[in-house]
Amino acid sequence: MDHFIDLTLSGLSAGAVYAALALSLVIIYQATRVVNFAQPALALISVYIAYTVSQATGSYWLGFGAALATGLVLGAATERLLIRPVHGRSPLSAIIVTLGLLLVLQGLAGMIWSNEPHSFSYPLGFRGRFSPSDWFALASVGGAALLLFGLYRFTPLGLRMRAAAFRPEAARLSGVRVGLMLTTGWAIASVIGALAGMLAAPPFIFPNVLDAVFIYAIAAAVVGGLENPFGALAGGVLLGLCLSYVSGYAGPELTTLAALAVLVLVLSIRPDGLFSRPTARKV
Amino acid sequence: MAERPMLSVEGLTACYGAVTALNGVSMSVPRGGICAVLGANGAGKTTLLRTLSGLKRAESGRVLLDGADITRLPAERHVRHGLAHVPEGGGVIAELTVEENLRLGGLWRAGRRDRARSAAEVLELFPPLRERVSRPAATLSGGERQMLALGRALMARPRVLLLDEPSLGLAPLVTRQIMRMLLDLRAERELTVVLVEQNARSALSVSDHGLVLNQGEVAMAEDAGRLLADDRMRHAYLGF
Amino acid sequence: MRPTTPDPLLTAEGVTVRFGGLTALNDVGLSVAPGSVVGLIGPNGAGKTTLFNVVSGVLRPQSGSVSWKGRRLRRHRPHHLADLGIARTLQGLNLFPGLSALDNVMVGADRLCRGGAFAMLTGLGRYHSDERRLRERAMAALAEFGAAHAARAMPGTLPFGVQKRVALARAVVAEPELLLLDEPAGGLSGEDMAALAAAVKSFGSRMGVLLVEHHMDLVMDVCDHIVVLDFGEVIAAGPPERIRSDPAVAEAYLGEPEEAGTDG
Amino acid sequence: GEVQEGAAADLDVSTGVTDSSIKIGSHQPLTGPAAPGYSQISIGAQAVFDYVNDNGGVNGREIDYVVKDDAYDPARTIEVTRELVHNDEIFAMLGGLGTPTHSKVVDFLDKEGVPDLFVSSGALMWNQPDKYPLTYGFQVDYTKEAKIQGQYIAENLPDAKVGYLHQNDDVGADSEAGLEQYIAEQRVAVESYDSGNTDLGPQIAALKEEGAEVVVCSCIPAFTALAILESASIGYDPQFVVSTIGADTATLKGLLSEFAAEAGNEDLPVEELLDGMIYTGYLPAVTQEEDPWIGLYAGIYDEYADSDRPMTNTTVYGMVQATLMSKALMAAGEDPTRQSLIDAVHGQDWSGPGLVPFASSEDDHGGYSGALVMEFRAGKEPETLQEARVTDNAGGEITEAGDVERPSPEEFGFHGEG
Amino acid sequence: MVSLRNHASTGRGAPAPGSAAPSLADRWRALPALVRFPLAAAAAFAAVVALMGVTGPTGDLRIGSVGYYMLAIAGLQLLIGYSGQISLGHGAFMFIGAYTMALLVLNQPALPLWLNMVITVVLSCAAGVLVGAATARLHGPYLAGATLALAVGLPSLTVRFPELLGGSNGLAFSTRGAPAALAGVVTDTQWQSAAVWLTTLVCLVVLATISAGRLGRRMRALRDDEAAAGLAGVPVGRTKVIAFVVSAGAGGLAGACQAYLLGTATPSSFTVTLSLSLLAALVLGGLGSMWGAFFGAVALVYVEVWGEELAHALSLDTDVANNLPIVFFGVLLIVVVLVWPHGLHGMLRSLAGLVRRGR
Ligand SMILES: Nc1ncnc2c1ncn2[C@@H]1O[C@H](COP(=O)(O)OP(=O)(O)OP(=O)(O)O)[C@@H](O)[C@H]1O
Ligand SMILES: Nc1ncnc2c1ncn2[C@@H]1O[C@H](COP(=O)(O)OP(=O)(O)OP(=O)(O)O)[C@@H](O)[C@H]1O
Ligand SMILES: [Mg+2]
Ligand SMILES: [Mg+2]
Repeated sequence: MDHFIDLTLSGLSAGAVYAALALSLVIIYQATRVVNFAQPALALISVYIAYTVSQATGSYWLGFGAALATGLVLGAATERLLIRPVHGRSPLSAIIVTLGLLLVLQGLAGMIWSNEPHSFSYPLGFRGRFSPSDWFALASVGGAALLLFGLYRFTPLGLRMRAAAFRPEAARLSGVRVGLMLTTGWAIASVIGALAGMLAAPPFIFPNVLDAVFIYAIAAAVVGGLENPFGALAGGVLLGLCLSYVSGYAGPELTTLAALAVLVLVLSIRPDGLFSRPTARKV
Repeated sequence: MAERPMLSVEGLTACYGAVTALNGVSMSVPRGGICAVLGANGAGKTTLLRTLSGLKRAESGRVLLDGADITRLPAERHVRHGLAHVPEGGGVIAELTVEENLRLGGLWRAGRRDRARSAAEVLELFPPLRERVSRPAATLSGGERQMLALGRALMARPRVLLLDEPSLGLAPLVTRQIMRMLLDLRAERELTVVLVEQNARSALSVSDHGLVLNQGEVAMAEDAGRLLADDRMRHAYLGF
Repeated sequence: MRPTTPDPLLTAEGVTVRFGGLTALNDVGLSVAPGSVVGLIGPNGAGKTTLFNVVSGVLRPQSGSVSWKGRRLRRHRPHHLADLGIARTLQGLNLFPGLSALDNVMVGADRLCRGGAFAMLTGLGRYHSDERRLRERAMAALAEFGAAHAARAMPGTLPFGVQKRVALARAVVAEPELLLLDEPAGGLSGEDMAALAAAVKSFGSRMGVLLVEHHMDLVMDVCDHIVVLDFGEVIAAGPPERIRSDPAVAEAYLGEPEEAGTDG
Repeated sequence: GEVQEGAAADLDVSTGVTDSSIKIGSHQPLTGPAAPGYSQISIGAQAVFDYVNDNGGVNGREIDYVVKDDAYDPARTIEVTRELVHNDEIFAMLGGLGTPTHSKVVDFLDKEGVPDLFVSSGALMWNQPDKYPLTYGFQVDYTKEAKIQGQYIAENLPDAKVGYLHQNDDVGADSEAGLEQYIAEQRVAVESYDSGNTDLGPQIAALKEEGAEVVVCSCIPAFTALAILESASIGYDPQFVVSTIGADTATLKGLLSEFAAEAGNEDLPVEELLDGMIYTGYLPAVTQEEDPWIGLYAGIYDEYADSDRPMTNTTVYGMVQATLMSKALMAAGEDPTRQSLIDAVHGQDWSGPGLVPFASSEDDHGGYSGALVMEFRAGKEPETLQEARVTDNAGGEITEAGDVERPSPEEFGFHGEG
Repeated sequence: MVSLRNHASTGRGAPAPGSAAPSLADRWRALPALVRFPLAAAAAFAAVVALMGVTGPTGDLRIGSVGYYMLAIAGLQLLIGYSGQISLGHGAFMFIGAYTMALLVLNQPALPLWLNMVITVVLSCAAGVLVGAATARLHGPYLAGATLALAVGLPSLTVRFPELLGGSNGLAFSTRGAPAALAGVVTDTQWQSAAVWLTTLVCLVVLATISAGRLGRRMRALRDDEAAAGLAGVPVGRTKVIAFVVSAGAGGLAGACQAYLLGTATPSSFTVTLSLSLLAALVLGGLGSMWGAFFGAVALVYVEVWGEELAHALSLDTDVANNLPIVFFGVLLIVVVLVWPHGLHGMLRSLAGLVRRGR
C-alpha cells in the first residue's frame, strides 16, 4: 500500500512536469497550429540562464525569474524570426524549422555550458514523501492552466489570439494585429515551457535533460487533446501516474511502451484526445 | 456634389507576381453611396476589395477614406478608420462559436454597452444566428455562415462596407433582405457600400452607381440606372 | 415532358437528422428517377446539404432510409458512392490543389480501372492500360466541358469558371447514374451560368440529377421536379410552374415577386 | 550469410607511424544523451599525450591522438572506426568506449589487424584472446568487481538485507551474476533503471519498501547521485555500495553540490551526503592528493587539459589509459610494428598508476583484475576498508593480491627519447 | 541518373501542350512506367558501381549508407509527401527490419540474403498494417504524437526480451561479403554496398511506379482533401493504410540493409533522433519527389561528416567542436526550409532553371 502511495505521489509530481511542457505545446498549437519541437530547447536555454544567474547571485528565485524572462524573449524571438516566415506554408515546414532550432540550441547549450551535467537545485525543499517542491510543481502548473483557460475563454486578448490562430486573414479584417498575437502566444508558451524546464531539470542539467520529458509531454498533450489547456493538464497527470505505476510494478524498461499503449488506447477511443470538441463539419 | 467623397481611389494597381490584376483603377463613392462593382470571373473585383482593405499591397495609386490616405495602412488598422470588409466566402472563423465571431467583430471598439447593443441589432437582423449563438461556426450551413460574416462586419459599426459576393449561397429571400438592409443602413447611418456581385441585376437594383471591371481595368463607370438601361453595355460586359 | 419510370434510382424515406437539440431534417422523403433533374431548394439552413450528406453516407440519419435502385443502403460510406454509380460535387470547389486538372478528373474516373491491387502496387498487369484509358477518358470529359486546354494546369492557377468545369468533369467522368450537385452555380458569372444550365440539361438525358441551388432562374430552367425544404421539412413538391406559384414557397423562400424592386 | 573466417591480418606493419609521429585513434560519445561524464576521458588522455609529446614523445615520436564522436550509436561507431582505420590510418585503437558500441567493431579491428587496447568498458567479452586476439580490456570487469563487493558484504555485513540497483544493460546483468555468488540469500530486491529516464523515484521507493539496508549500486555517476538524492528525499538511509563506474567521488560532489545545504551541515556541505559511502576501485582517486600519480596527473591537467572543469576520477581513467599506451609504445621499440606493440603489451609490467594487478598476457586480456574496497569519509581522505583482491569472472576464488608495488611516474618510463 | 520524378506531382515545369516537336524529355516521359523506371534504376546502379570504383573503403560504406537512408526516406516520402500523413515514427520500422535481419542471420544462417530481405519486407509490412490500421482515424499532430511514441516505445522491447534481442547491447553478427571468385576485385564493403543499392533501387522503382499511378493519385487526392477524395470514390481508410504499409515495408527493408551492411542491430541506433532526422532529411531533400529522398540521404550522411571536418579544421575548444556538427545540421535545416521551401531538390531545379534561362 505504501508502495502504491509512493508511486502515486511520484507519478503526480512527474505528471505536473509533463503537464507544464504539454501546456506550452498546446498554447503554441492553438496560436500557430505548429507543434513546437524546439520547446525543450527553449526551456533548456532558460534553465541554463537560471543556472548562471543563480550561480552569480546565489538566489534561486532570481534565477527563476531570469528563466521566465528568457523564455518570454526566446519564444517571441523564435516566432518573429523563424516561424513567421513559414507561416501559412505546410505544417511540415514549421516542424522542420523547430527541429532545426532544437538542434542549434542544444548544440549551443553544449558549447557554452558543456555537455557535462551541472547540479541544479529544486525550488523548495526536496525532502519528504511529497516534498514542498512537488507541491510547488503541482500548484504552479495547475495555476498556469487555470490562468490560461481564463485568458483564452474570457478575455478579449484570448479571443484575439484564437482568431489570429485559426483564420489570420479574417482576424485582421476584424482589427486583430495577427503578428502580435502570434508572438504573444509563443511568448506565453515559452514562459510556461521555462517553468516546465525549471520543474523538470533538477537535480541536474545537461543539454539532453529535457528530451525524455518532452516526449512524454507530447504524448500528454495529444492524450488530452491539443485544443484545451485542461486537456494538457489532465493528460500530463494521467500519463505521469500510468508511467509511475508501470515503472513501479512492471519494470522501468516498460515505461516508454506504456506511454505508447496509453496513447493508442486513448486515441483509438477519441481520435482527437480526451478533451476535444466534436469534429468540425467538413462537407 | 461638392461634398468630399467618402471613399476615393486613384490609379490603383496591384499584381500577383507577373500578373497585373488591377491596372490604374480609379473610382469614388460619396458618403452614403452604394457602388456595385461588376465584371466577369477573374476581372479583378476581389483584388480591388482586397487592395482597398489593405489585405493586398497596392503597387501604385492611392486610397482615400474620407480624405485620409489609408493606402499603406496594414489591414488591421482599416477597421479603426471605419472600413469593414467581408471577404469572398465570408471568412467566418469556423473554430469559434457564433457569439465569439460576433464579439470579435466589435472588439476593437471601447464601449462594452455599445458592443452589446450592436450584437443585439445583428441578431435581430439575422434570426437564424440567434438560435445558434453558442454553436461553433463550423456547424453552420453555407448561407448561415454568410450571414455571420456580414454580422461580424456590422459589429464594427463601419462607415464603409466592402462586400464581396454577399449573395453567394444565399436564398433569394435572404439576398433580397440583405439588399434591403443595405438600403436601410444607408438611410439610418449613411453607410457607404462597395458591393461586388455576380448577380448584376440585383446588385444594380440597389446601387446608385455601377463600375464594370474588365481584366483589371475600369471598362465602364456609370449611373446604375443607366447601366441597367443600356442594353449594349449590359450584353458586352454583364452577360444579360 | 418528364419520363415516368416506375423504378426510381434513389429514394429517401422518412429521413430524420438531429444535431443535439436541432432538428436538421424531419421525416423527409424524395425520389429521383433515371433521366430526370430534381431540384432541392429551400432557405439557408433548411437541411439541403444535410440531406445530401445522408444520401452520400457522410451522415447516418436518426431514422429513415435511403434506397438505391430499390435496394436499401445500410452502411454505405462516401467512398462507396462512386462504385454504386453516384457522384457528388461539394458546396464550394473542393478540387485537389496539389493535382493537375487532368489528375483531378482522373481521380474521379478511378472506378473505371480494371486492374486490381496487384497492378496498382507493381506496375504490372493492367497498370499501363488502365492509366492510358483513364487519361483518355479524363481528357474527353475535360473537353466536353471546354476545359481541355487546362489539363496540365494546377487548379489554383485557373480562373474560377474553369475550376468549376473541372469539378463538374470530375463528377461525371465515371458516367454515374446519379449526380448530386450542391450549388454548382455559386460564384459563376452570367455566361458560365448559361453554360452550366446547358450542361445540366444534357446530363438529364444520361443520368438522374439531384440539384441544390439558390439561383431560381437556373433551377426553374433545368429541373423537371422540385422539392422545397424549410426547417428540415418538405413544404412543397412538384413541377417548377407549381412551385413558382406556391404561396408557402414564396413566403419561406422566394420572397415577394421580383418586380417589387426599389428606387435605386 | 554465415560467419566468415578471415585470414589473420599481417601485423608486421607500421601503419600510422611516421618518423615523427604515431597515430592513435578512439571513439567516444562526445554528444547526445550518453555524452555527459564521458568527454572527460578523452580530455584526460589528450592531456597526457600532450605531456608525453612535450617530454620527448615515445622514442622521439609524437603521439597523434584522434578522437571521433559516435554519440553512443553503434552505427556511427562502425562508421567512425572504419574512418579511423582506413582514412586516418591509425596505428592502434585506444579505449574505445561502451559495450554496445565497441562490441560492434572488435571483429573489424581484429580483421584489419589493428591492436585494440584498453577498451573503456567492463564487459566480459574483451577478455577472449582466442576470439579477439588483438583486443585488451582495461577496467576491472563488472562480474569480478561484483564478486568482490558481494564477498565484502557477506563477510562484513552478514545480517543486512541487500537490494540491488543497476542499469538495465550488461552492467546490471554482469554485476548481478557476481553478487549472486555471495549474497543471494541476503538479497531482498532487484531494481533496475533505464539510463534514458532520470526518475529513480519508483525504484528507490521499492527498495525502501523491501527494507533493504544495503543498496549495491551498479550505476553510472549521475544515477548514483540520483539514488542518493532520491533516498535522502524520502528519508531512506541505506548503506550504499557503489561500483567503480559510479563512484567517481569528484563528479558526485559536483553533481550534489547544490543539495548539500539541505543536509543541514554548512561546513562540509556535499561531503555529508556522500559520507560513509562504500565503493570499490582499482585506480587512485583524485582525492588522494599525496599519491604520486595523482600529483603528476593534477599537474598535467592544470597545464595541458583543454577544460575549465575540475579533474575527476573519469579524467584519471583516461589519463591512465594514455599512460599505459605510451608505455606500450615505448616498449614496442624504435621501429614499432603492430606486432611489436602486441609483444610489448604481453610482456609488460604495468604496475604503477593502478592499485591492483593488470593482466595483459597472451591468454588473459582482462586488464585490471580486482579491486579495493574503500569508504568515503566526509572531509577526509577515503579509508581503505579492504586491500586489493583479485579474482576471475566465473566461479573462481577471490584471493588477496598481496602488496601491489607502485613505481613512481619517474620510474615508470612512459616517455622519452628511448 | 535519370529522373524518377513523377512529373504530375508538381505543377511547375510542365511544358505547354501542343508545342512543336516533342523534346527528348517529353519522349522519355511518354514511355510506360514499366520501362522508364527500371531503365533509370539501371543507370543509377551503374553510376553507383562506377563511383565505388574511385572512392576508398570509408567512402564505400558511406555510399551504402546513403543507399539505405534513401530507401527509408523514399518510403517516408510516399507516406508524407503523397498521402499527407505525418509520421514521426519511421525509425520504428527500420528497427523492425534491422532486428528481423539480425535474427535471421543469427538463427537461420543458411537462408540467402534475398530471402531474408523478402521476409523482412513481409514482417515490416505486417507491422505497417497494424500501425496503419490503429492510426487511420488520426490526423495531423495526433498521428505525429502516436507515431513518435511508437519510435520511442518499440526499441525498449530489446530490454524486455534480452535473451532474444540482446538487450541494450543489441545483436552483432557478420554477413557474407563478396563471393570468393571476386576476392581482390571488389572488397566486402563494396559488395555489400552494391547489394544495398540494388535493393534500394528495386524498391524505388516500385515506389515510383506506385506514386506515378492510380494509387499515388489516390494518395495525393486524400492528402489534399479527404472529404472530396472520399466522395470521388477514393477508399480513404484503405488508401491511408496502404500508404502506411508500403512505407513501413520500405522502412523495414532500409533497416535490414543497414543491419546487413553494418553487421549489427542495436536499440541505440533507432532512437527518436533517427526518426526525426529522417523526417528532416525528407524535407531538406524536397517533398513530393523521389529525388528529394536522394538529396535528403546524402545530406543525412555527409553533413555530419563535413561538420566534423569543419570543427577539426577550425581547431576549436572541445565543447564547441563537439557540438559544432549538430549546430551545423540545425542551421542547414532552418536555412533550407526558409530559403528553398522545396528543399535541396527545389533549389537545384531553380538553379538549373536560372542557368538554362541565362543561356
Ligand atoms: N492568389 C493569386 N495568385 C495569382 N493570381 C491570382 C490570385 N488571385 C487572383 N489572381 C488572378 O488575378 C485576376 C483577378 O482575380 P480576382 O479574384 O480579383 O477576380 P474576380 O473578379 O474577383 O473574379 P471572381 O468573379 O471569380 O471572384 C485573375 O486573373 C486571377 O487569376
Ligand atoms: N455537423 C453539424 N452539427 C451541428 N449542426 C449542424 C451540422 N451540420 C448541419 N447543421 C445544422 O443543420 C442545419 C441544416 O444545415 P444544411 O447545411 O443542411 O443547410 P442547407 O440547406 O444546405 O443550407 P445552405 O443553403 O445555407 O447551404 C443548419 O442549421 C446547420 O447549422
Ligand atoms: Mg472574386
Ligand atoms: Mg448547403
